[in-house]
Parts: sequence; C-alpha cells; structure tokens
Amino acid sequence: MKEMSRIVKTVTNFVYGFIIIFGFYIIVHGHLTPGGGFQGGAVVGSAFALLLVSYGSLNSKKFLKKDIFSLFENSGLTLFIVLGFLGLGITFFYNFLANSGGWFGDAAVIGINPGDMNTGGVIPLMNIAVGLEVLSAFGVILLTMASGAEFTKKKENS
Amino acid sequence: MNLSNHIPILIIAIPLLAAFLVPLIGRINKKATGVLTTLALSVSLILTILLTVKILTVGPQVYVFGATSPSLTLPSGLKFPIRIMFEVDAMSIFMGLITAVVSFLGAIYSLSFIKKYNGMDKYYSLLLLLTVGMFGMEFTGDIFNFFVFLEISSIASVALISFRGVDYGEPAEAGFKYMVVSSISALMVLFAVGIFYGQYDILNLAAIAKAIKYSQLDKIALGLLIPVLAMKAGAVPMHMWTPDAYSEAPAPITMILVAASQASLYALFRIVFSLYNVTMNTLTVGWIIIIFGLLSMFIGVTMAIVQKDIKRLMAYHAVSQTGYMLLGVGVGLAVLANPIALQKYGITAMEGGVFHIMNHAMYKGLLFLTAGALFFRTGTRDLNKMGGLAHSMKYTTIFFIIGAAAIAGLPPFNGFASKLLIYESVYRFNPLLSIIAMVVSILTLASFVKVFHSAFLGPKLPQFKEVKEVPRSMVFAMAVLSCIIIFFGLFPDLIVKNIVHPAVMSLIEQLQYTGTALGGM
Amino acid sequence: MLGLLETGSGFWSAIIWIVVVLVIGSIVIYIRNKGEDSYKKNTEQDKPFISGNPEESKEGSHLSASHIYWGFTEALKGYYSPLIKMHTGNINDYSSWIIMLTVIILIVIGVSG
Amino acid sequence: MIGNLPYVAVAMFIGLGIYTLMFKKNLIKIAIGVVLIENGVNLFLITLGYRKGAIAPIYTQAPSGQAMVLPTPQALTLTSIVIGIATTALILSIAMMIYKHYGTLDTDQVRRLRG
Repeated sequence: MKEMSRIVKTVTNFVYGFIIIFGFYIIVHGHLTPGGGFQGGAVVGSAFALLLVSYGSLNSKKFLKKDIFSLFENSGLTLFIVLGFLGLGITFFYNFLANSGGWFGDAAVIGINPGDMNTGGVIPLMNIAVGLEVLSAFGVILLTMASGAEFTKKKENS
Repeated sequence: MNLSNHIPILIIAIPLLAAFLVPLIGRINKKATGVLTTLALSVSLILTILLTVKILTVGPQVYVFGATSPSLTLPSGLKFPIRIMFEVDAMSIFMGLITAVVSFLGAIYSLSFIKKYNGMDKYYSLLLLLTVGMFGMEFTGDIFNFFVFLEISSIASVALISFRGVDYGEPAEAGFKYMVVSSISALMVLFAVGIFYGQYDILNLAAIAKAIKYSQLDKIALGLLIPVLAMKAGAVPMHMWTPDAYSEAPAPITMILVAASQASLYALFRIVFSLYNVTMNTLTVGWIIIIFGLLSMFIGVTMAIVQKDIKRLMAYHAVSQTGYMLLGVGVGLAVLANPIALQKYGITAMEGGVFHIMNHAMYKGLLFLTAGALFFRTGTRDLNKMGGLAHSMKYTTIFFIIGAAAIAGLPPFNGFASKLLIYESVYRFNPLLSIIAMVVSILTLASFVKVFHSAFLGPKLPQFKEVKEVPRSMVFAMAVLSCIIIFFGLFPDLIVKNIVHPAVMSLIEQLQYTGTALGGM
Repeated sequence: MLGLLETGSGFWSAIIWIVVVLVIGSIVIYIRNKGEDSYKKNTEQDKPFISGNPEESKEGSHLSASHIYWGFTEALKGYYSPLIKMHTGNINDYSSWIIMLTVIILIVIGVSG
Repeated sequence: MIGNLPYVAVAMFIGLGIYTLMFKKNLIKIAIGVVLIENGVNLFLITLGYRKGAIAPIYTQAPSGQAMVLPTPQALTLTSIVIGIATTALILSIAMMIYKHYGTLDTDQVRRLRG
C-alpha cells in the first residue's frame, strides 16, 4: 500500500492518540459499562489500521513492529490463562478476588450509581489481558495482510 | 485443594497454557517448543488415563467453572443450571483417551517431521489448540460451549492444513474449502443453540435433555444438527472436504484431524442419544444415519481404489471407515425404542460401532504416519513415482503391513474384532447391510494391496538409492500405535468389556446423563 | 477365558485363531519341506518363464499404481465416470451439497413426525 | 406481526448468505456469504433476548425493578462475533495465499484438488 495524502496523514496524527485512549478506556471499564477487552482491543486495532492505511505499509513498519505485537499477544493470552489457574483453589476461573477487600475487591453497588472501579475481582484483570491480546492480534493480522497485499500488487504489475 | 477433583479441567488447561507459552519459549529457543508441547501433552495423557480409571470405578464426573455448584438458586427457591460445566462420562472419556493418545503421538512424530519448515512455534501452538478444541468438544456439558470448542478446533485445524500454503497453492486451497464448510456447520450449530435457548431458556445439555418435548422447533434443530455434524465427521455426500484436507495437511496433523472428525461424530451421537433419545422418532433418524453410513462405506471405498495420491487414497478410506461407525451406531439408534431388539443385537451393534471409532483412530493414524514417512524420505505422495521402498525402509514397511491388515479387517488385528461385532449384529437387523459392509471390507483390502505393491514392492528404483529409514521419533510414534493395534487385536474382550460397554451404556441411558449433571433437580 | 469376545451369535478369539494358524502352518511347512525330487538349485528352473521371451530388466518391469485395477475401473466405467465427475473440487458444490442434505433431512424429519 | 420483523430479517440474511455460497464464483464473495450467515445467526440470538420496553442489562445505569433484556444471548452473540472475526480473518488470509499461487480468485479455477 502507498502512503496517502498530507491531509490524511495530518488528521491521522491528530486522531490516532484519542482512538487509542478511547480503546483503553473501554478495556479498563469493561466491568462497569458496555464493552470490555475484545471491544476495546478492536478499537485500538482500528487506530493501527488507520495508521497503516494513511502511512502505507512500508512506512508504518517503522513504528508498528510485528515482533513486539506477537510478544504482547502471547503475554496477554498467558496472563489470561494464568488468572484462570489462580482460581484453582476452588475451581478453574473462580473469581477469587471478588469481595475480598483487596485489589478490585469491593462489593458492587446495585442501583443507579457512577460506578466503582475497584470492583469485579479478576474480571478487570482478565479484560486487560484480553484487550492486550486482541489489540496486538489485530496488529499482527493487519501487518501480515498488508505485507501479503504488497506481494500480490507486485505480481499484478509485473 | 484436592487436585483429583480438578482433573477434567487440567486435561484441557495444561495444553492451553502450553499453547500460549510455546511462542514465548520459541523466542529464546526454537528446539524447546517441541519438547514443551510433548511434555504438556504427555501430562494430559496421564491425567486422561487417571480420569478414565476414576470414571469407570466411581461414575461420571461433573466439573463447574468459576463456582462450586452447577446451578444458581433464586430467592424464590427455584434452581437453575446456569453455570458453564464439563460433564465427563464413560463415552466422553472414551473419546478423550483417543484424543490424548493421538495428539501425544502426533507431537512426538512432529519432532522430526516438522524440522524443515519455518514457524515451528506457531505449528506447535496450533497443534495444542486443536487438541484443546477436541477435548473441549468431548467433555463439555454445555451446548454453547460445544460450539465454541468446535470453532476452536476448526480454526486451528484450518491453520494447520494450510500450514504449507505459504510455499504451495494446494494446502491453501484445501484450507479454504475446509474453513468455508466448517463455518457453515458451526453457524448451523449456533442456530440450533439459539432455537434451544429460545424454547427452554437454558444452555445446559442435561437440562435441555430433561425438558425436551420434540416440538416443531426441536425437529428443525435436529434437522440442522444431523447433517452438519455428519459433514464434519466426513459422511458421504458431504465428504468432499475430507480428501482435500487430509491429503494436504502434514502427516501428524492428518492423524489428529481423523480424531477431530471423530469428535464431531461423538457430538452427533451425543445429540441424538443424550439430548433427544426416545422423544424423537428413533427409527427415522436411525435410518438416516444408517443411509449415511452405507453411502460413506461404499462410495468412500470405491473412490479410494482409483486414487493415485497415497494420502488422498487413505483419506477416502477414512470416509469409508466412518461409514462403519455410523452403520453400527445407527442400527443401535433404530432399535432404541424397542427394548428386546436393543438387548438382542442393538447394544452389540453399538459396541461394534463405538469400538471401531477407537480402532480406526489407531490404524488410520498409523497409516497416515507411514504415508508421512514415505513423503518425508521421497518427497512425493504420488504412488506412480514410488516403488521398491521396502528395501530401504524396513520398519515403515512392517508398520504399513500391520495398519493395512487392521483396516482391511484381517484377523488377528483389531479391525477384525470391531467389524465382526458389526457384521453379526447388523445381520440380525437387516442382512443386506451386513453383506454390503463385508464387500466394502474386501474392496478395502484390494486397494491397500495396490498401495503396498506400488510403494513398497518391486525392485529398488534408482531415484530412491539414497533413501533410508526415518528418524527415531517417527519410528517411535508408529511403533506405539502398532503395539496398541496388536494388543487390541489379541484381547478385544478386555477393551469391549471395560471401556466400550460402559461408553455405550452411558449413551443409551439418558437418565444417568441428566441425573449426574443436575444432581436431583 | 482371556481374549474371548462374545458377539451375540458366537465368539471370536484371536489366540485360538493364532494357534490354529500355527498348527496348519506347521503342517504345510512339513509337507513343503518334503520337497520335489526333480528340482535343482541354480539351474534354469529358478528363472521366470515368459513364453520363451527374454526377461525384462527389474526396473522396467515395475508396475506403477495407475495400471493396477485397470480392468476393474474399465469394467465399472458407467459407475465411475459420474462418480468422479461428482467430485468437482468446486467450493460452491461443497456448500450446495450441505444445504441440499440439510433440506432433505429437514423434510424427512418433518414428514415422519 | 411487526414483532416478527427481525425474524424475517434473519431469514433474509441467511438466505442471501446461502445464495452467495452456492452461486457466487469469487472467493472473497464466498467469505462475504459466510459473514452474512453469521450476521443472520447473531441477529437471531439477539432477537431471542429482546423484551418489549426493557432496558439494557447494566446495573450502574438501571433504576431498580425495571425489566431488563436477557443478557445471556448478548454474551453468546459477543462470543460468536469474536469467533467470526477470527474466521473471517483466516478465510481472507487464505484467499490471499490462494491468489498468490493461483493468480485467480475464481472458484472454477481454484480446484486443483478434485477426483
């Protein structure tokens, strides 16, 4: 893919940070509002897609590294499954942090309220793990497909 | 913390953890990935054997995720089974044993087989995920979870089938075809899940089985589930993906794919026996499955005779052998509502069909591994280009003879024992079916004679002067499978009495299945 | 007895089968070892007899896979040619078969009640 | 009658998807057909959980005592969307690999494996 015009690149520079922050907001508030790891990760992934499209696949290779994405992907997945293992004292995936008073351990308030971040037990942690996995997986998929498109383009021209 | 209660989940969780650790380890040391995979799958195998012993002595096991009880008690005192859970009974663990053995041997075989390809860490990660998907399909007691595991296994297997697609076109083509048909099937399963949920507000298999009324909507769900699961098992006339996918996947993956399609077969049996049981018209559904079986047996074997690609030929045989299982269990299903006939020959037919699942996984796995060994040394799968390989690959030749004799149903190997059970019981149901089954067995022998003659016999060909025996890990995997085949052949009664009979009874007795999961609700 | 599989109408035992095969095999080997008097080793009796024609080279006489069962497939051409034509390898046909089978089974189940 | 409109949409989605799978000759269009069926099934699941006049099942925004739509079908749909993303990405990547080796996306050409 070729890079796009200066207008697109400037707008991208303005916007992509906000999109990424919005994605992370969705990830960390997954236990309070609609959303969660996958949705937030997909939003962050869309920021990567924007960068990739506006800067072109060759230029964006400088700041979007497939190697780092795949490292984050695997660590997110490992974190998720390790959280499942930690509940093994009762059963697998048991929410051992909920209502314990420690990390994310407050009891949830029922009714209309602004929402307490410090509830939910392991669910916020799992959301973060899933979000990390999904955003980096989107990065890997986008970069792989872009490099594949590079090849097919070459073949068409030749 | 009593670990023995956690065995059902550990069987799945350990390969899952390993699947995510493998790429991380692969950054440091490429060689350690294979070792880690083998280690995780061996732990899984040992746990499966422990769980088998426990289930056969104590009874079916229920494992609930994230809570201590499978049901939620409402303030009004009404109990509702809402938790995600595993229910492992004799039939599930029977399939689990097959999965554990096959995936463990597949990983060992891969240690040498996959060395020359790039992306080893991804390969092992996907292999572990495929195993997880298969185990999940077999153990789950929740119909939506079944859909999730079905998709995990099909996505992992598609990625593995098209693993060589970076360098060649055909694996990518086979992967595409399999992906499309398996997504259709998975979406139909999801649609059926939606129908069940809409009617009974429940996703738990046992709870649905208890509430099922066989209304119009249940009929639609059954009509959606039977063909798509039969398709995933490779029944004719929806078998076309089987030869494509089996022939293009790397040999150890093909062996695991055979077990994966049997997991779908298990799901089909689970749905017709444990979910619907006698509420539906068992004669009609039984005959549908029998006709699937007959078509699979006959068309599979006749197509196999004309093939020139060794793995494609064996894939058509896999279709044809699936027909035997469908035939045996279908006869059992057709007489399910008739207790006298069920006692007289129905149970025996089902024992034959279910025993054949295990036998088939073993000998077809062995045959695919020998085909992989030939490909590993000669670099071709075309039978026309092979010849005289018995001179240089002595172990492979012996293993091939064992596998071919077992698949053709020659005594004293294991294929004969299960086929005999099927012939003798099906004969009392309908003699014609039994005769067709015997003819198919003869044709199977004929086509394997062709393979044996054209690949192994004859003078040593000049282009294969350099060929030598395959590496030790591949020989080990094939030797273990051969030992299992010979053991099953010599003592079929041990297996049938101790593992197969409880499995069949757990399929037939619906009340036992629902009672264990719901605990007297 | 170990290894005795009841099949409902009889039984099967691999061990008895092996014993019987060993007994018959040893009788056959005994008879074979008595030998034929007129046979002499390393004479022309060892060579294959192809109506007096010279023997082909070993490499040239290897029969490749396509030639095996040629007569079988030729005789059943009416069965095989539509069957092979059915396996088009076209993904549209794969999905069509699934949809068609689903419809047929839905109808069968609906009619049978 | 008007309450059944979503089911009509489900039938149309699935019907169009099946039509695409059976008659369209382009691999990318086949991927679109799979996605259409998937959307139909997802819409079906969501519709099952719908109750008239009910609100979204979020505790921090709902007045107490108000009827909520069923959250389980929404969880199922979300799971199926996630799986659908993986499926679609895989189908499209494999289609790209096929194009790389075959130079075409026509299903009549992409059939080296047959017979």
